Amino acid sequence: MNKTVTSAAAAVADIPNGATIMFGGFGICGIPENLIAALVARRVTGIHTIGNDMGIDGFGLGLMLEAGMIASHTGSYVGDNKLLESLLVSRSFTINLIPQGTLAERIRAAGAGIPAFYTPAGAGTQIAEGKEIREFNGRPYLLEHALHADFAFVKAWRGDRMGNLVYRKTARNFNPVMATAARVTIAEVEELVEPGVLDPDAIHTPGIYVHRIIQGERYEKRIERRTVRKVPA
Amino acid sequence: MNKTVTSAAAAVADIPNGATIMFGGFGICGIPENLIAALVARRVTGIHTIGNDMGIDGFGLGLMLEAGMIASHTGSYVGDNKLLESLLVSRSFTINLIPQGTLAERIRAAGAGIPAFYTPAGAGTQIAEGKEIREFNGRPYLLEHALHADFAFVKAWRGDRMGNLVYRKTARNFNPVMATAARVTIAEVEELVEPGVLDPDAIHTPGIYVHRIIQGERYEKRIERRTVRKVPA
Amino acid sequence: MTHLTDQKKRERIARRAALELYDGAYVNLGIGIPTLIANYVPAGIAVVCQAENGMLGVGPYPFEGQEDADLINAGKETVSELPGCCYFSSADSFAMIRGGHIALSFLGAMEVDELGNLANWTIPGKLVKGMGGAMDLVAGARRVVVTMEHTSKKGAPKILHRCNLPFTGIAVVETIITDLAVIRVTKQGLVLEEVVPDTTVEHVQSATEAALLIPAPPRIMAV
Amino acid sequence: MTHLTDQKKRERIARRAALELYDGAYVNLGIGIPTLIANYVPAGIAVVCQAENGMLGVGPYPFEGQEDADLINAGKETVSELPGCCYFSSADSFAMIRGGHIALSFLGAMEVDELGNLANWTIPGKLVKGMGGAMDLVAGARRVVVTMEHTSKKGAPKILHRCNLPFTGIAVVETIITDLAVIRVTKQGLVLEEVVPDTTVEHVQSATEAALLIPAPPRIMAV
Repeated sequence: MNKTVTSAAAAVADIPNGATIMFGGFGICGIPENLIAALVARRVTGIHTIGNDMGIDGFGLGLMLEAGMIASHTGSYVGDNKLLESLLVSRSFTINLIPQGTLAERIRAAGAGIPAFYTPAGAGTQIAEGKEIREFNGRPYLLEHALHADFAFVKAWRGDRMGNLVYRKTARNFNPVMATAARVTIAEVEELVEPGVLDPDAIHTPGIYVHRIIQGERYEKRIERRTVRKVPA
Repeated sequence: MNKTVTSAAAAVADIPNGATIMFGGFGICGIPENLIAALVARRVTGIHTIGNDMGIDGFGLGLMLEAGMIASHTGSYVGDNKLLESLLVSRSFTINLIPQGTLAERIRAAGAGIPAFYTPAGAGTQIAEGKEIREFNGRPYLLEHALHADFAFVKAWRGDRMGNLVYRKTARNFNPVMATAARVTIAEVEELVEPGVLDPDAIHTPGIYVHRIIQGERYEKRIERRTVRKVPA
Repeated sequence: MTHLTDQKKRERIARRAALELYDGAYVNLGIGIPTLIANYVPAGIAVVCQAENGMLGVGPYPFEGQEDADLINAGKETVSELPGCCYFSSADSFAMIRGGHIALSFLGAMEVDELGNLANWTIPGKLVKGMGGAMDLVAGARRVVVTMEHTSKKGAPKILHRCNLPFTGIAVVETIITDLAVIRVTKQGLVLEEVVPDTTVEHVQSATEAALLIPAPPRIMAV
Repeated sequence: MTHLTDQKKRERIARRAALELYDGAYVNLGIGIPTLIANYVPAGIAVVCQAENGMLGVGPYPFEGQEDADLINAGKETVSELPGCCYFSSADSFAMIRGGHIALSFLGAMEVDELGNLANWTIPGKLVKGMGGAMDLVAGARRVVVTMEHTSKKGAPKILHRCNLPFTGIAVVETIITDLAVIRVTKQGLVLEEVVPDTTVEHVQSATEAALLIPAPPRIMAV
């Protein structure tokens, strides 16, 4: 079994205009840099993006936004992308804001065959408008539905050609759950290894969820907010 | 922070009669041997047990059954314990059978703050009787509720005194999800190490879920069905 | 008609079931006949077997002396690892199953009917052993293939107009593979697709309560 | 009354908030003032900080040159590891939060009211930046502590009879810690428990729209 694709360009070659795509990452940590770049190079349009946020201007999903490729976005936060802010102010862009935990759980539900579940997050708020509200043990909960995608772009630290993935530190974030929720999951990794190299007890995403895998190139891995302490003298 | 308790006896000393307790393990693989033994030694009664199955005669939950400590059991399968079979035939025991995936997901829901969710497993069967049935995309699903416990007994391979746990191979099974679903989770490990020893990327159960941890002793780790190949000559 | 031993029947079923496999398929093999399927995977094809207790990449039984109490399949038998295998919790395992990620689930059956309903977990009045993961598997796998002897030990049909026993799942079975035939469950009913070389269509029908549709001449089932 | 700089006010709030910590507590510190609380953890107390992007055991900012793009907190700042830390996915992180495993969540607020309602995510007519994880945190943490300046920059009360802004959560706030006072949300209403040494109960009430209950003389708030 070999799910390796030779390039990011080849891995995204069949993505049509109008596709719904999930993007792993939190801010610009753990984002699929190579796959985004390859998709931007193809200039597909009308993409419905799902991701916690839209990264920053000039990097990550910001590049797709600047290229005019995005028709709508579903996420929990948009505050760090100035172009997105201005598009929202001018009402030229559709955004669907969801509490971060509900976003994660809706994606997990899609991967786990759970069509809907109840959550306390957002009960009594604007988020509850139009949603079914139900009490359990005297407390109100909202009915939330599974969130699926056509494609998921995920970034891992290491992976093997069967699609098994291991993430590194907080670059894990939304990647594992998104890997489960799309018809086609495409993974890029910093290091592609042979099956048997990764510790079977320490694999985060079982290969069953990954349909294509590429060895990423030239990772920038930018830092959004570099905060440091002085080294004691 | 040190959650280490000096002995299995001390770890289970406050468990009252009538408590609801979850037991990790599948068959007799990955069961909390030491904690079960300590509880049997205390001869508490009226325990409501939750676990995939009841192990085998003379080992695992079978010991509690033989000691007459169990008031009811919730699980997915009972077929490998002969005493349990006879108790069921004589109707002197209450058992609540749940599809294995629904059992796992109900326990996960309890740990994850999801009071209820919909699942396709069991729709149209006896399991659906008395349950809310709802269609999503034209397919029937059952509403299932979170399953909580007072205590969870889990068995890990390695753990540290902050409660971080790592499981080994298929001994993982129900342990991690049960660790999240009880008021008090008690873990036993084959090797107790200092914080910082376990790879932070490879911890299966974050310490937040574990309230007490003990170094287990004299693991029997029996095998239920020893199936082997001949070594080629 | 040849009279086969039970063991021969089981091998015949498993061998034919293995032809449903394809390269790269993720499959779950139930207890009994389905477990045997692993012995007949066609050459040049790599499949990944899932054990619902929490493993992908289940290998054969270990060599003597290499049994590991921490490494068992869903039948509680000791197994071995294949390269690229991985482990996960029961919750993650059934998320995988329920979420439609398992391509093929092979299970045994007590009864199957022409609506694709399956009964394989309990007989009223007898001891209830529990459904284990069967209800989740039939609800979640993308294709459910029943592998079973065509009739009961007493010769009674197991492929029925309607199941009499309590259901494991409703309209879940897609293919039935027996020691006599391969039958596809369709909206129109049960289509007889293949029969073994040593029997006749008439015999298969006589051993089947449900009416078998024969839109095209059945192929010879590989045995 | 002393006139404090904004920075001094924020430090004062963070220092008092740190007294809510206890040994072994698992806490989530929001962006802004809550982040400062980590600087004032009392001696002899070990707490474990969660970052909702997927980490327990968040350490201080890394030493210069040791920043790691793969290691950030929920404010997207580079951080370091403490021994015993661990990582998990966003889904697992919010399962942890929603499931009531976080003992204390400290957040900033635009408005809080006497029912414990919280508004801290959006102002109608202004740009919506998104709620991030705030709605999940206030719904899931066992105790929600609001840390904020007592009034707006213009001096308008932020502790209200009823919030005017869209809610983040209903009846979720348990304690309010400001540069002037510590207020507990109870079924009877807002109880003034502590006031800073350099102000008066009357001043605190005048800076508060909601009526403050004073069942016992307020203690002096540690500053």
